[in-house]
Amino acid sequence: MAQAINEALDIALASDERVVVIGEDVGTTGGVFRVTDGLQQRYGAERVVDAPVAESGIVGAAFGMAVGGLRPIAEIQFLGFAYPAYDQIVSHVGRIRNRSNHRFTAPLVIRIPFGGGVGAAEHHSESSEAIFAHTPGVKVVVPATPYAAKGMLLAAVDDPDPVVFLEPIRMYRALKQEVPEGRYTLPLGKAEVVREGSDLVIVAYGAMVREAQRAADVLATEGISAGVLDLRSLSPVDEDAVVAAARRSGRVVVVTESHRTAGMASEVAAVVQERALYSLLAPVERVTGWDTVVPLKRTERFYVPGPERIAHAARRTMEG
Amino acid sequence: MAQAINEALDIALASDERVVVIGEDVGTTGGVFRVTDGLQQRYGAERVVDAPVAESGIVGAAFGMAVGGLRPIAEIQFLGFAYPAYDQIVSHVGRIRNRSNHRFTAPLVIRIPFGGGVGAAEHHSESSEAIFAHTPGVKVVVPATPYAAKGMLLAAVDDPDPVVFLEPIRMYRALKQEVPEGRYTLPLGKAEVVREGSDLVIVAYGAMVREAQRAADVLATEGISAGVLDLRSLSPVDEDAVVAAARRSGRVVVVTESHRTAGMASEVAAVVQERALYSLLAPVERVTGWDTVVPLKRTERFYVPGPERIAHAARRTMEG
Amino acid sequence: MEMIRLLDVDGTLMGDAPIDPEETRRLFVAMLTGRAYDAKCTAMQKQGRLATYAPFEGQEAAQIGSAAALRPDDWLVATYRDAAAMWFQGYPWVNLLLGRMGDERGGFAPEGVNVLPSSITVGAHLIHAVGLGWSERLQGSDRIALTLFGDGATSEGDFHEAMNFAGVFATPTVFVCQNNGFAISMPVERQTAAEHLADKAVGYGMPGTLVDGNDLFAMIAVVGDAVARARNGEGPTFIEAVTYRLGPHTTTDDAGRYRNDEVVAEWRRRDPVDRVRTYLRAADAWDESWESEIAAAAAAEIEAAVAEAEALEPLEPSAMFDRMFAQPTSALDRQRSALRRDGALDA
Amino acid sequence: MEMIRLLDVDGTLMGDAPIDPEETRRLFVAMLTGRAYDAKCTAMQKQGRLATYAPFEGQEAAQIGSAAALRPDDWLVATYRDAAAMWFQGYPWVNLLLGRMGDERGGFAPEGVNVLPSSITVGAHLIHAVGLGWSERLQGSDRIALTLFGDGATSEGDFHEAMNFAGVFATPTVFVCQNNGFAISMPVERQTAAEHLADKAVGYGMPGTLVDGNDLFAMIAVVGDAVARARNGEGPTFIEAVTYRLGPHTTTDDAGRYRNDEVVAEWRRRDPVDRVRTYLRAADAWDESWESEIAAAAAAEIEAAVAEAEALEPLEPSAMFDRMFAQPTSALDRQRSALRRDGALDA
Ligand SMILES: Cc1ncc(C[n+]2csc(CCOP(=O)(O)OP(=O)(O)O)c2C)c(N)n1
Ligand SMILES: Cc1ncc(C[n+]2csc(CCOP(=O)(O)OP(=O)(O)O)c2C)c(N)n1
Ligand SMILES: [Mg+2]
Ligand SMILES: [Mg+2]
Repeated sequence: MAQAINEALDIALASDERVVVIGEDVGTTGGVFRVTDGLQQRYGAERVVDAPVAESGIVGAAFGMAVGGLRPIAEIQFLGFAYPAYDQIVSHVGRIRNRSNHRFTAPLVIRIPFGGGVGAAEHHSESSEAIFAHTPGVKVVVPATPYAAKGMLLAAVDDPDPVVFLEPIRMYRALKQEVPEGRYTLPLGKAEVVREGSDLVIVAYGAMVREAQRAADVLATEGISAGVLDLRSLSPVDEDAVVAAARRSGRVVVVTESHRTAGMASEVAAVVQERALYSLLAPVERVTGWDTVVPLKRTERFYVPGPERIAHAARRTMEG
Repeated sequence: MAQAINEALDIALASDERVVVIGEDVGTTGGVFRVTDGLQQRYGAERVVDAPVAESGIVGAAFGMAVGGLRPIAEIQFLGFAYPAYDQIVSHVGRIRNRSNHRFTAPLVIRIPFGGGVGAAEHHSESSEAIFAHTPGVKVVVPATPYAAKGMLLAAVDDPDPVVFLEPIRMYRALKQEVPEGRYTLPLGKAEVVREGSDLVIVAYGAMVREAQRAADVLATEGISAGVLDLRSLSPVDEDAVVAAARRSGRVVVVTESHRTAGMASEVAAVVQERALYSLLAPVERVTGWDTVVPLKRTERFYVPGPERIAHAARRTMEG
Repeated sequence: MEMIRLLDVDGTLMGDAPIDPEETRRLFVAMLTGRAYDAKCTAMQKQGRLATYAPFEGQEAAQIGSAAALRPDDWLVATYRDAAAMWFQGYPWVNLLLGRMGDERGGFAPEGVNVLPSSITVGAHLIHAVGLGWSERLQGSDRIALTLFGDGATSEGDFHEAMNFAGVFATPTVFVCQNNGFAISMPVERQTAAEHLADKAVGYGMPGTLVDGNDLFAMIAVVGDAVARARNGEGPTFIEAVTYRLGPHTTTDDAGRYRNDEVVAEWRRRDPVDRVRTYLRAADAWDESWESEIAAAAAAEIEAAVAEAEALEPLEPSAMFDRMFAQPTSALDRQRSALRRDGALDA
Repeated sequence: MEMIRLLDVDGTLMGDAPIDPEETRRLFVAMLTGRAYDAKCTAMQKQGRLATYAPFEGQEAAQIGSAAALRPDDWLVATYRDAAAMWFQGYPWVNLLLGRMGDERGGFAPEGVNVLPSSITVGAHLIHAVGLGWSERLQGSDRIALTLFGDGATSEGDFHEAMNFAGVFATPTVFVCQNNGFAISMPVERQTAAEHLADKAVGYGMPGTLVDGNDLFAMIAVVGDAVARARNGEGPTFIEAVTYRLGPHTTTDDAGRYRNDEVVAEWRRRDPVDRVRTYLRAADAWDESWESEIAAAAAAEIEAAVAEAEALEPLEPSAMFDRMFAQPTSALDRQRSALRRDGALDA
């Protein structure tokens, strides 16, 4: 996926003079995940900008650039370090259009690697995307595959409004997938059915989509047909797709590694019961990270959902 | 309520040397809402500290004081200005116990006025409590009455862990209620049944409790018996109380002025369908603020839920 | 550090005037017009016709002096207290009034006016001016961005990050801090241990200037130099304009709780408008009748704006959903229907 | 601004030594022990026995010199790269190792050791040191708080707010910035337009000192003075210790991408440990056999800590719920049951 994102950034920089990349270590080193590798060499330090360690400054400056007519793509090194920039995002990035009644807009993209499963140090496994989904005025999307990453990032750059683009760290080097050459875009705000299933649907996004598919494989061996819906967009949630999937089977498992309380799983469960209550054969099962700090390497696997936990929840819905 | 909170602060300062109050304009002027009125005069500028305009600094310094053995009560002037302090809260205040495996703790209280309905300027009507409820390691509570405010604040000061104490701005001068003299505490983490009802239950908190009661009055005139449950605690949510209320009537309306997506209403709906699905006679109705910036004075009333919107949702559950 | 002053408190000129009498008269009119707006708003707020209002009386020279140094197409990024500067840079009175009335339509500045709606979050907007100036440079324009903020803003982390970025990337940004003595109730002496706010500039490798903010001429000279530096690609400048907020923090503030009247009276003697009047009179460029003329014109201008704002058709509630994105999201469309269905019931 | 140096690069003493040979030998041992730990961790990480590791080779004088100026009960608030300083102030090697192994039990410093677990968020911890020192003063103690951070941290807004609070409230805080040349790949020259990071102090009304961070004596003298000022209630001090990170940012970093070996080689010639050795040798307080002795002892000490850490019984997964609050909330108890029920399935 890192490669696909790099391609998207390359295409964006090449095709639009207004595109600027800014973040910590994005230039000389090509980013701590090498996602911006080679871009500064190709497009120069004026357009691929190494910024001081100041997240609020990075987002705030990118915001100003966007209002001024550029198309900045800001990178925050890890989601755990995005909090200092949260005020800029909630108070200004997501509001300038409203505040100026459309006179000024902030078409910027904020790229943020997120999520656990790699045994990283504290703050490096955050999955607090619900906070951004709860923030008015910004779209929040999460690719699960290289293909989606490239198409969604190019769509995000084209979008006339701010987009928070969350990149699952675990998937950067996972999934060697053929990605179409050149430019293509995928619609923002739409979920994707990645697997059909008649007994139940597993709703997931980001790195959890792969876990959901693994769970579906396990379930298949038991004769349980589980579909998988990749949300792709957390704000807005593609309610129609979620509700349609829920109605089809009447059983829903929603998976996220974010904390449980007021997380994305709660939103999906709320939507399903709101619009598909009478089709439900069992409660929507929330498989989530816990309301704890993400544990460090030695016990992290007890926090991040995996196939068995998902399958177990799925089996419960079958009993319902 | 402002008076009740002032009393609680007075009692806390008087009874415990370790209690310190710090915030913007909390001293000389007694706070923009006069909640800390007279305290600096009584306890001195060393214990009731006027801080520079720096929210991260206020919370970070209070955090250090708490780790150092004090019992700081930090005030953020408005919830809309708490975002610069969010990194300190999520990255340190809520984590030091986990990070140090209980060696260090941060028993501080962060008081924050919040909510709309008073036609305030931008940023002064925020209701983003879900973000704090989604934050591990901090308890989040909201009083709806002067009585609750005093007892819960004193409990928060006694609590060995950090508490975010949200004060509904609309209620500061509303409800002239007799409050017991002297010290008393109310348990944190417990919801309160404020009105019994056999047909449905309205779950609310903060200023919305009063709106829920008004809605219940309206419904009563139509022969609909609506109970009202005051959540009081957003983290943790008193699930047992919510589920019990849901089971009793099978109909639930949950009210919040926070944004809809991934907000507190979604959490309550998710819990209800999870644990009381088979008792539900209708979908849990979410009556919320919208996923927009809180509108300014001229159209704010179309954003903040009121009795009629709540009653209307309640009637829908009766049809279900 | 020495404070730059060109017009003495008693109005006598020290050194050369940076502008001629004609231009001085034009700016005098502007200051008077700003003051008329300020008085009107305070009055309207008392009548309940405006929400909370933040008066700028006493800061007219700092604001008009800053805006006067700009080119019409330069960016201005200012606060809730900077109506005079915003207006002088092209932001109409009616827009400013609508904002105060709680009507989002006020936020729409006319095309070509590069003034952001006033920023309420203390400190956060400085970096916006950095990004705006930066974007102009990358687009090959020589527009610059000037940001106005208060003494209180210098305590925020965002002040630091904005100053540092401006220094590191040498952006065409002019930072004008109106040190008006207070952040609500906090006197500036208790906001920092530094002798002057201007002392902070060296930590960012940029020039820091201390100027009498109640001296129109000094403001024009100092801000003018900073704007020229920025436009010539010589980078940012930090300016501490020492002034004083004669009124309360806002119409809901009781300044009596944290300052005594003698100090206020002393500052009234340093009034920025009186100072220019005295100068003009001495230069035979002022007389009673002219002032009453322009005062009447100013009053009429403000009244017209008020009438226009109050005559505007009601704001469509569902516009709140349209203001969020170029195209409302599916979530917002659903919520709009919900509002249609029952949201208006409480209205 | 002039850089304070007492031991020249070649080890010759300029001026008076702040400590006697015996104490110098003790600190030399400490620096060697730190270096042994550093080498061991880098090796273990390659073997997959540790998660990412952040080497501090080259910064031993800055870290030991800072910690040596503290009283055993003073507070130390440091970063992921400051293991040597933390250990010297009483934080056991085994705790530091456990943290790197991804085991939260490492965070529990022994009672009486006032060292916070290392802070990973750049810049955020400085204000904690301000609050800690402040709390000591309010409790009538003369303990002070010293915080270590890097050049990169000076770009964060939290640096600014911490420095400002320390200045305004004159807290007993010592700010020691280890300017090791880089914030990951960002050279310090591109992090600020100021000539020196120490230039930032004046903006906060506190003394700022520039010191050779590879000079143990200079560190002890300069930090010692700052600690004394803090303890005497004279307020905070900012110290820029100029040093160099000889290793990569972390074990996953490829420093070759952003710096060339000549510069690194040049800095190796300014090695802080060699400098003290040369000095001791000249003072007849060093010989080959003694160094091999202490080197062996250091190695043994580290090996023992590694053995202890690796021998620790497995970490109970459900402890994650217990670590959040004094008493787990109802939500955490429910989640613990869910983990019991099926959470372990993927383990
Ligand atoms: C981030 C933030 N914190 C707190 C506030 C509340 N507040 C509004 S104005 C103000 C004081 C600002 O003082 P200063 O910067 O000197 O500007 P002035 O009001 O004097 O023009 C404060 C604390 C705010 N608007 N934003
Ligand atoms: C708030 C925050 N932003 C970004 C990071 C990622 N990061 C880790 S270390 C580092 C560089 C810090 O440089 P410096 O302060 O000089 O310390 P050094 O690593 O050189 O010791 C960065 C950007 C972080 N840990 N925290
Ligand atoms: Mg001010
Ligand atoms: Mg460094």
